[in-house]
Amino acid sequence: MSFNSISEFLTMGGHGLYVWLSYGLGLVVILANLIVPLQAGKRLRVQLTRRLLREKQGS
Amino acid sequence: MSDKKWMPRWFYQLASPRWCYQICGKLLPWFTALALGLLIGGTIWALVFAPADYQQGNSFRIIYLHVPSAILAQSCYMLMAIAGAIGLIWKMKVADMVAKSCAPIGASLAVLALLTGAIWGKPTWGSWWVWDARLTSMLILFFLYLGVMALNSAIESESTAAQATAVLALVGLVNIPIIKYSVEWWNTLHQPATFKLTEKPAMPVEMWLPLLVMVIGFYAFFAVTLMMRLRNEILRRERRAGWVKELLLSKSAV
Amino acid sequence: MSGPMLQVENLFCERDDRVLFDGLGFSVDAGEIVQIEGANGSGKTTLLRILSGLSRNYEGEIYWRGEPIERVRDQFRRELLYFGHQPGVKALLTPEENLRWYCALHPALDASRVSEALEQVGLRGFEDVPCHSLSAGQHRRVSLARLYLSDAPLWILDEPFTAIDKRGVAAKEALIGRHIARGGSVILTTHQDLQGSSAVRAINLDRQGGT
Amino acid sequence: MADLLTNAAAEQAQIGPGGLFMATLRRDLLLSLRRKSELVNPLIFFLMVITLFPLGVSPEPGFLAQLAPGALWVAALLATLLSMDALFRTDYDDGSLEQLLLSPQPLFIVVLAKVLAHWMLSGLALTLVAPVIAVMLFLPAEGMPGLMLSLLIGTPTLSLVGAIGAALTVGLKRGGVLISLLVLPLYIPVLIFGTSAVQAAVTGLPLGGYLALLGALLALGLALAPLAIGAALRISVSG
Repeated sequence: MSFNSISEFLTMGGHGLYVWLSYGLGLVVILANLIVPLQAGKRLRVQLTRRLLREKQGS
Repeated sequence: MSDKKWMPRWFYQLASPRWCYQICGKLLPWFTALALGLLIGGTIWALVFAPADYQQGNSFRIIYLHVPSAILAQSCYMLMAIAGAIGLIWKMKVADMVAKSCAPIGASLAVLALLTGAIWGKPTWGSWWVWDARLTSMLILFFLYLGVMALNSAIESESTAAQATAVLALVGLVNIPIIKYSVEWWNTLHQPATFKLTEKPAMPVEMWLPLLVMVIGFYAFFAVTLMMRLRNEILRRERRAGWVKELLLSKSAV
Repeated sequence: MSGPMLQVENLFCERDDRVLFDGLGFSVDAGEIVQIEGANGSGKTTLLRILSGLSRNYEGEIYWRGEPIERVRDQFRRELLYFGHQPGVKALLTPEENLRWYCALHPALDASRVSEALEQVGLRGFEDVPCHSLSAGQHRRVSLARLYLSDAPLWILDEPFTAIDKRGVAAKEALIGRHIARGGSVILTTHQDLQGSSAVRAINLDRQGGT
Repeated sequence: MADLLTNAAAEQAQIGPGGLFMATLRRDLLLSLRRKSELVNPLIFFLMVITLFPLGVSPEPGFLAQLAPGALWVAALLATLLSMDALFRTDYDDGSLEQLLLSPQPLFIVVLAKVLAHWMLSGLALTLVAPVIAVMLFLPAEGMPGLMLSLLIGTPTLSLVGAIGAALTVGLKRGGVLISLLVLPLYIPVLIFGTSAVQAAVTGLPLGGYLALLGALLALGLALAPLAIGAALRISVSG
């Protein structure tokens, strides 16, 4: 453990802004890379299923 | 396609989108657990337990995001180019889909590497951006990704787009070492390197061990997001195949 | 006798989410004319581009003189004359310059016969006029002159009769007839009926489409 | 009947690959010469971009002299890029490209001839007018040989790499902007070594090393680019 208190951990010895900004961005990129394909997959399945059912009724 | 016989069995199976879709589905939970464990554990280790750098202080902790994302952005480009080449030579659809799925992931990782580099630069150099050799070549790598994605979306026919993108990715692959060399050499010519971001003489174990954990965690995470995109891509491209129709209808019936 | 010149097996092609043909198979023998029929958008041009080797977006097998076509690509190109939608004529060059470059592309052609070929398509006297000042029909005939130059056994012709007057069409048909008589074969698409040629075999693409 | 079937294959090549190379070079040069505007457009563009620097930055001679190597190289690079789109486009539009791809002759010969023709009318022409424009930017006279030599060795690589982009986008209706996006990152090494050579020449340092590096890039480009261009053309036409 390299910090003695929570506030010390949060300020990061004056570099808190930079460190937390970086890790925040890291979290955003990682989450985006999970959420985007997940959402796209859901939308795709719905779209394909709908089309399939439509074709079935049509024929 | 008649001279496929010499290829090993797994390679042949990999060429089947259906098999690939299923194996990705089976592997996904494992990789997700691995990635989550490594990334969370690594982050706590990096933020709380790793010692601060004697020169840069706590801003040094950005390395645990910057370096893994930079490494991944490059590995991802390599995978994209190799998968593109396989798709080009053996007309393997799955390889084309892998290549296409790689591009946006790699681009986002390059962005992360650039942003963390810039943020790190502020306390270290006193300015948000410095034409440091590594940052510059990462920026160019990002441009290469943009080119690949732009070309892929500009061509309507999917197989043509995949082939054209593969050629471009391969040309880029040949150029990456040249670009890297020229930028590094240009950088040393213009500003004698006083303080490089990531090159530290002999990092102590308690510093690089969490870095290793983060790098492996990023690779696992990359596998997760790649497989998710790949599965979507397989469904989309194979939408008229019988197995996809069955799969969709069985899901919608429930 | 040896087998067919060109053989197509199990050809599958889709464009823009639409299956153009699936399981298409036919063969072309020496001395035969094959006419590809079908409505607009049925994939006539696509099929010709696949057969000529321009388009590789297909699945299935194509054999040239019994060999898979990927193996004998160079040989095949030497024996092919392709006449596409675009005439392949540079508007800024004269008819003669156009044909001479074509001869450079196909080393088997005799460049000294260029003026003779131009005469046969009625372009005598236009040798040094840039093609952009020729009429549309004349422009097209520059490209047709390649048929007089060529010794290639297989001709693939995409709409060869558009923008040509009646007399030109007759001359063209005679030319095709002569080619057939020499043992060559022709695969073509056209909106016109071929007259006087007995060996025409039709392949209709409308019945091929899956959806 | 039998002789027609075997004739074409057995016949000796009358025009070899060398002949095709010359014929294509001649044809492309002739085409450009007949369309005069295309011939001078890159040069005018080059001149105009250079004019922008004093107007946009500062007309002060000392400052311009410092800026000159980079400005000249960037302008040359953009001028080359500008003319790149036309390299295969007209051939694609009128069907010549199809005929070219169906030739039994090796494709890289035609490709090399076309790139050479393009370079002669862009890179080589730029190299020849560069000294005149360099004077306007107060580039010291010592820098001229470096400028000329680096442009002479560097611009062919620009044409070769640019042709890959042109071949990849030839099937698209609007390829112009896309080419820049694809090709500009790949131009960076040439830009770096080219500018360095000029700067070295200005300051009196030996410039052989930079020229050797540019030469190495050119050799690599000559060996690999025609393959990529050929593959890209086949893919674009196939689509």
